[in-house]
Amino acid sequence: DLVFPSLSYRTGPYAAGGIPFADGYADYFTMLNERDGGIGGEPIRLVECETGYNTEKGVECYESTKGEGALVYQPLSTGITYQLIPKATADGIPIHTMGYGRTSAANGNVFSNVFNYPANYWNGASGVVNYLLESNGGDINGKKIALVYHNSAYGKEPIRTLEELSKKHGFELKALPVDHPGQEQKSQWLQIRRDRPDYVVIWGWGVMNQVAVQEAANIRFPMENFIGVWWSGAEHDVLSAGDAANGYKAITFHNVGSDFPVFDDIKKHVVDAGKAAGAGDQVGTVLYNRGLYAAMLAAEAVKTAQDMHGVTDITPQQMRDGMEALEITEEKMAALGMPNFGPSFKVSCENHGGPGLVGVNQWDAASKTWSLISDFKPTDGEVIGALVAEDSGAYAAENKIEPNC
Amino acid sequence: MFYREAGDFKISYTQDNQTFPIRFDRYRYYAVMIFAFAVVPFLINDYWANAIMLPFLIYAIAAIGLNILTGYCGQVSLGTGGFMAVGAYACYKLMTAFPDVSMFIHVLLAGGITALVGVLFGLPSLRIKGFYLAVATLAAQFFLVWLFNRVPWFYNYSASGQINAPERDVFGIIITGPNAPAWATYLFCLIFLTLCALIARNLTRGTVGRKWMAIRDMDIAAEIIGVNPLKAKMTAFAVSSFFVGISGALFFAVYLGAVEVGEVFGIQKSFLVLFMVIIGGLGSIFGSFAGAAFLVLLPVVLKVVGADMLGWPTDIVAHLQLVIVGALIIVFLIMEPHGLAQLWRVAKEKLRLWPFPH
Amino acid sequence: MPDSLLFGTEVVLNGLMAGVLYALVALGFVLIYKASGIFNYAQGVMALFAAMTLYGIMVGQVPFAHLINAIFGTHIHHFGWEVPAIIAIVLTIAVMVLFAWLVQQYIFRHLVGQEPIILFMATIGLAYFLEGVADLMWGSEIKALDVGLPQGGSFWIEENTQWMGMGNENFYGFFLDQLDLIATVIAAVLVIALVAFSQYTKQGRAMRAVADDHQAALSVGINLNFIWVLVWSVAGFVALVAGIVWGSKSGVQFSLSLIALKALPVLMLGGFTSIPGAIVGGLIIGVGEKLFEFAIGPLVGGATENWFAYVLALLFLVFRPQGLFGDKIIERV
Amino acid sequence: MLDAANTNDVGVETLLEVNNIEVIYNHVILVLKGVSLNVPKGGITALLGGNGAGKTTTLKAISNLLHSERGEVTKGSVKYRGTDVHDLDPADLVRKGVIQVMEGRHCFEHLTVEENLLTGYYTRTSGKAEMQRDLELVYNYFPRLKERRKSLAGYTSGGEQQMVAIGRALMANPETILLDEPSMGLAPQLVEEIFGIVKDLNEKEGVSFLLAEQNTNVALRFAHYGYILESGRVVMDGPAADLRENPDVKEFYLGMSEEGRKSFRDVRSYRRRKRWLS
Amino acid sequence: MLDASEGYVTEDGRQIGGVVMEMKNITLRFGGVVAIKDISFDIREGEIRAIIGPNGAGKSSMLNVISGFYIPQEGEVFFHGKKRPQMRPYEVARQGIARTFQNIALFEGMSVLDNVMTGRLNHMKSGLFSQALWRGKAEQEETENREIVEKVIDFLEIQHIRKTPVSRLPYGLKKRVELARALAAEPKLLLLDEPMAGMNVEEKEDMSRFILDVNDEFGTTIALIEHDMGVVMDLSDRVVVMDYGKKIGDGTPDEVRTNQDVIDAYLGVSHD
Ligand SMILES: Nc1ncnc2c1ncn2[C@@H]1O[C@H](COP(=O)(O)OP(=O)(O)OP(=O)(O)O)[C@@H](O)[C@H]1O
Ligand SMILES: Nc1ncnc2c1ncn2[C@@H]1O[C@H](COP(=O)(O)OP(=O)(O)OP(=O)(O)O)[C@@H](O)[C@H]1O
Ligand SMILES: CC(C)C[C@H](N)C(=O)O
Ligand SMILES: [Mg+2]
Ligand SMILES: [Mg+2]
Repeated sequence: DLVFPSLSYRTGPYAAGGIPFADGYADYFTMLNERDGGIGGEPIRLVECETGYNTEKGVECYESTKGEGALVYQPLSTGITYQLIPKATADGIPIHTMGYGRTSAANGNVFSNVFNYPANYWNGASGVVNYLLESNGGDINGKKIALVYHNSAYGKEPIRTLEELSKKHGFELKALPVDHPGQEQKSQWLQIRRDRPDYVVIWGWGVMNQVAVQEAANIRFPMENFIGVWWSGAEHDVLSAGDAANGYKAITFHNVGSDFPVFDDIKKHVVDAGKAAGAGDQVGTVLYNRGLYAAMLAAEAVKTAQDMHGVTDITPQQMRDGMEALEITEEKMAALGMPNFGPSFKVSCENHGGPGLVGVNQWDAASKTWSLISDFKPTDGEVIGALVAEDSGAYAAENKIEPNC
Repeated sequence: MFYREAGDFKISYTQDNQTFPIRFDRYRYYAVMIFAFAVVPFLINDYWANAIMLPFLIYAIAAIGLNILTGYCGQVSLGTGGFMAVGAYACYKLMTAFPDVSMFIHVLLAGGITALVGVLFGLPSLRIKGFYLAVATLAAQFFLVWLFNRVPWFYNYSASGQINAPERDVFGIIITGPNAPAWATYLFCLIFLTLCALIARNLTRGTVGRKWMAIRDMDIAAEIIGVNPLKAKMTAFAVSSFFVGISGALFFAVYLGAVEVGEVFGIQKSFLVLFMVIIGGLGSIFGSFAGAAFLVLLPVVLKVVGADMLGWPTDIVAHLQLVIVGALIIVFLIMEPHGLAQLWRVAKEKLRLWPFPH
Repeated sequence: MPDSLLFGTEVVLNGLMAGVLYALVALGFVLIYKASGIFNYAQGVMALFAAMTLYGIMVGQVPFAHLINAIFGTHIHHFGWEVPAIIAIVLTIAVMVLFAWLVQQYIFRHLVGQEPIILFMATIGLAYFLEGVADLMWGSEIKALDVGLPQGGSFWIEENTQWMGMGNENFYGFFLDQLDLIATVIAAVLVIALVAFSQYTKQGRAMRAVADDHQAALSVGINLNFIWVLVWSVAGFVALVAGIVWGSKSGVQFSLSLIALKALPVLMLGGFTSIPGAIVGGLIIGVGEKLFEFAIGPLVGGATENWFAYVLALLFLVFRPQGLFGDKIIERV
Repeated sequence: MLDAANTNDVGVETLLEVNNIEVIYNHVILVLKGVSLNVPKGGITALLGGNGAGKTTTLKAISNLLHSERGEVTKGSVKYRGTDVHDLDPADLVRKGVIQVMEGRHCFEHLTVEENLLTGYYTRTSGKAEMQRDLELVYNYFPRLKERRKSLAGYTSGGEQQMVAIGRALMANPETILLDEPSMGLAPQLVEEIFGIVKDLNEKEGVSFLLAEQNTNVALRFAHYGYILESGRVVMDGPAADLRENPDVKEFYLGMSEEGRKSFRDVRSYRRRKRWLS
Repeated sequence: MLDASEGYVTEDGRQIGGVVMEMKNITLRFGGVVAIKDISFDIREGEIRAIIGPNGAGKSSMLNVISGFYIPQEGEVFFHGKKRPQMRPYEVARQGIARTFQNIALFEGMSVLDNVMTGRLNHMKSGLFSQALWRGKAEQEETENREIVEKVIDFLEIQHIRKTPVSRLPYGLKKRVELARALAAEPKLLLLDEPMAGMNVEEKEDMSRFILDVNDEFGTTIALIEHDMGVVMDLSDRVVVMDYGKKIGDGTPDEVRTNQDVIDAYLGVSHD
């Protein structure tokens, strides 16, 4: 069988985000099992392990599942990812950190077993800036942008890119850290109220998101000018602020809503059959879709690997090869019942990061829905490429890693 | 009956001062040591090492450290996480600055540096006592974490602020990094734990230990009969932090390999180690082992039983795990407020009297 | 007025408000500590549990639905009714009283006379337990709590203070959150009521006696069980208030239990045993940390609030080891 | 052993009846090995015995305070007015009229002297005026307390604390008082005074006493009946007057020999002497 | 006899030496409470000096002043003829002053043996490192001091409870352990605060014997607070009487016994 560990977190401070993602990830595989009998005839076994967003538990989960022939890890935590990169590499198991984790892992030359397609944090940062450029007719010189970020490895990721971009485009960047868990942000928002930046970008997770949206509403910061990273753009992040959150934006690398044929299958084979991973009430939410998307990409990589190696019960090593040769096309997605769900792209040995296309979502408080307001657009490869090369180069030097390709 | 000490005579005070004055205990101790050093390394695999033994060994070191401060010297500290972070970052800086020096030295030095920091943050204990001190040590906890997060020098200017343990060795055997064999990491930590336990035992049975306990039990009386409170408390902070620093260094370098300070060495860690000490038994070295084992193993066992064997949803298992751990803590306290160590002592006393009830 | 002064004033005002919010949590700690010498680590989780229960009752959630569904394969979630906020609050209070009784009956009754650290440990066990139960009972996803408290900056204050800027373009009037203002009123009422209770009533005196010496209290006929159920109920009520206020701000979810960490420096500064101390401590901490972040934060990279509160409290303690208003530490031989 | 009730020459009714109780601490330490005693209504009963004989333990077993010290009554029964009070709350026992003054004072350190006294009034419901009156009564007995009424009890001297502890019990207007070493640490004239108060209360108000004392001399002077405890067993009992005359009691507990009181200087040998049981 | 500056000879023929400790015009206040009011007295080498007085008279406070725990607002303390600068209590202890406490201050969490061993702290010098390794000096020192402590334990007849945690001991034994702890320090001056409270006559006799023997065998100077007049009159060489913080009498037991002020304030009736 095909073993997919799911290092999920359904408890702890970040459960609200962990639950829908884990549900989506699990439900897609359940659907494949129910509908197709697995992938290429090989049944799928999902091994869920609760991490509580805690690195030690993550290690325990990794160690206890890797022996079962785990094909790919998707830990949904930057901390655990950093943990697993060396271990999994040594064990020859691939890791997929979709839109999180170590950005410079996009360099497949150094990080042979780590993949972060289709987009990473630096794409995200650049995507935000591009969007602002676009809405300002290409000129944001002299504009003030405040970055409210989670004071952790995760939150610090975009800073360097944004700094580079601010040099390039002449905007003024002000970074405001918020400590875990982020319940108290009065100081940061008073400062924003004083400084009156033109835009506020938020890089948050967990309760920090709700509080930020609420505080922004409190100081009546115009929501149109408030943009979150893709981890700050789920329904629960904005719901508690009510109408005041209307117009808040967040970037994304995949589509939203449940308007895709695949959801009919999910409903039929999973939810209605009583096999949903969670309560079944998350279907179609932003993070559910992201989990679903991650599962779909994994399943496609399995198919690729099966084709490459001519076996159905693939090994982690073969899975890695499959991921490296993964190609997602419009036709493929349409065939899966997910037309235009995400960008089409192709992974290569050098580039584990995918195309880095970034779209923008906007929240409509009246209908309580997110909708895509800007298509998936390319990001500043020049700046990002240089940064990736620099950071991965340092890692390679420190750990004496030979080029992989 | 089952547990004998009759016929076990001591003819000198030196003998009476032994760590295990009772022969039966002594043999059991030798057996455990032989098993741990000579048998386990051949059996151990990645899972046992990384998921169970390493955390157990390392937490046991931290628990011994905190037990010295809290259990023996009576100074409740919630800064353990912060001090572990000092050990980890000191070790990291040393490892990257002197790649050719043995890991053994690095870890010891990391402990030493932590001891200095510990003394610094221990100073307020001269005036502040009890729970006030406990809360005051949180200042150290939060400040240290903030500092390591804030000052890029500590994490060698890496983009994310994470630190990663590069590959290092002891006498050519790789100890850190992903290629370290399970048995080597296990033995490395075991050696440190053994050393720490021996030192702790020696200190606590001698003058230093008695000074600590005197301060703990009644600080005013202690001062009046001649204990210099400043010195006693500061040595406790130093020794305790030394151990905690070692555990932090091992935690980072050998166990996790990569660390994000706020997440790994946050306040939760301080609480966790404190729980270990209290559940195990304040003022007992054996208790530190028991507490660490209990809190490392219990969640794993519950997870294995609930999720793997019974196949319940992981979230329900995780919640039940909280419920059960919480309930067990309470039940233990009601049964025996002085921890597993005391439970063990009472059991021994009962065995000694067996089959008579008193 | 110059910018810095205006903004400084605004920071101070908001610091005061933040302080009140911390004090709301700290009050619960003080009550229990005062009455039993127990440092109740579970206070934060109690706030979470109370808020979750309130929400669950309001929307008619079936308790333990997830667990029931998992065991019996059913699909129940809601009763299908909604309960008005006021009634839900009353019901939640009843739940908290029941909780207090259970805690007394099954835990602290058996731990009478133990050392403080042991009692502290028991509350830690309780915190774990309650957290697990809360999640099992109501689920761990975020819940948007709305009991009808207004939110957002107060326009009125903003408009009526704009003149203070004296034409200063950058000044828009003082910002004060309505929710915070309401919290201030609630906190003031609570503090006055609680001070009166503990200082001037027979039960209050008994409560303080219990804190000093369990055995002696028993020996003069004070019913420890009753006293403890009483204070835990009141502390549960205080937790509910804190849960409502904080939950309205950030939704009801796990992190709510971490607000306890914000209350600790307040406690330490005000004194573990003083109800007015909780308020004064809260105000000092609130203003202190906000001002520090405002003035010094930018120079050192920000996010100083967490540790600064503790360092500030520590500095106070060095001069007054029992906090500002705490009971004297009696040193005699 | 003798049946104490029969030899009782004071009371008619037996208030408190302790029947062959056994107490174990920490599940393993057996301290009382079958103690029986009776406290008659209106009598002063003394419980005598050396250090560690188990006097305090007996009193705590009666007032149900053992629980918090991890002690347990494993055998026997305690009856008050004929009903079993074995698993009553200490508070309920106080309501029934039995109050204990604990060994080692146990004042509420952070309460003032006056507040300490008022806690004694906790179980009573007869209103403010009576409370004030009783308070005055206690201050009459212990004028020193009146001077220090506003001080925190934690700061008062050892003897003052002892007065607080006794005064506090008096405030409960009890029917029976279990007094554990009331004379400890008190100045001689105060010892006399306290026993005077005991006698007073006993005679005027009819309060019964069970009195654990080391100061055998005084105790036997005021008590009606006495029990002598050694290593957790009652080794001798009888009317106080008889005990006072018993030569063994005289020698070991009153420090008198044929020639009258010996000087403490002249006690040459301090080897343990004869014991009834050990 | 008393004012001979070179000491005096007691009735039973012991030679008492010069002044060891002299308190000069001590005044101690706690807020409004004056615990000690302008008191002066001295303690001579080798004598047993009693301090008596009603409850709350300030006796314990006086001992606390001697041990450096209370710092008097006024007055001076002379030790061996030299004025004592302000000192922390542990420094006072190092000068050879040991004591017991009125409300037993044993270290409840430790065994009797360990408690008594703490009495020898000031005689043990080995460093942290040597102790950590338990080699050389530390071990040897531990054994040497253990021998001395065992002597004290034998002397006070508490061998059988050597390893018992003190929290389990009855009151009277605790008092004896406390005395053992003080004796283990081999003090020059021993301060005893109500060592016989809560004991019956037999036990008091034992305790008296211990005190006398300590005084005899080691020549230890003893200051003693006690409420049992029999004990005080029999044991002590000289007695200070305090009342409401003031000194109302000072002299031999016989002098004090007949002092009318003392009878009024304290004794009530004249004791014999
Ligand atoms: N909490 C306890 N745990 C274990 N043993 C105890 C405990 N309390 C008392 N004991 C033991 O019980 C025995 C009787 O003690 P108890 O205090 O009743 O004696 P007592 O007659 O009151 O003596 P004293 O006159 O010294 O107060 C003693 O040997 C003591 O060691
Ligand atoms: N630290 C303190 N703070 C305030 N008052 C104190 C303090 N220490 C002692 N006192 C007061 O000083 C007075 C003398 O106390 P002290 O303990 O010296 O009396 P004592 O003579 O030893 O009495 P006793 O025989 O009852 O032990 C008492 O009134 C006491 O309340
Ligand atoms: C993985 C994501 C959900 C973001 C998360 N905060 C992290 O650790 O990176
Ligand atoms: Mg007793
Ligand atoms: Mg005194």
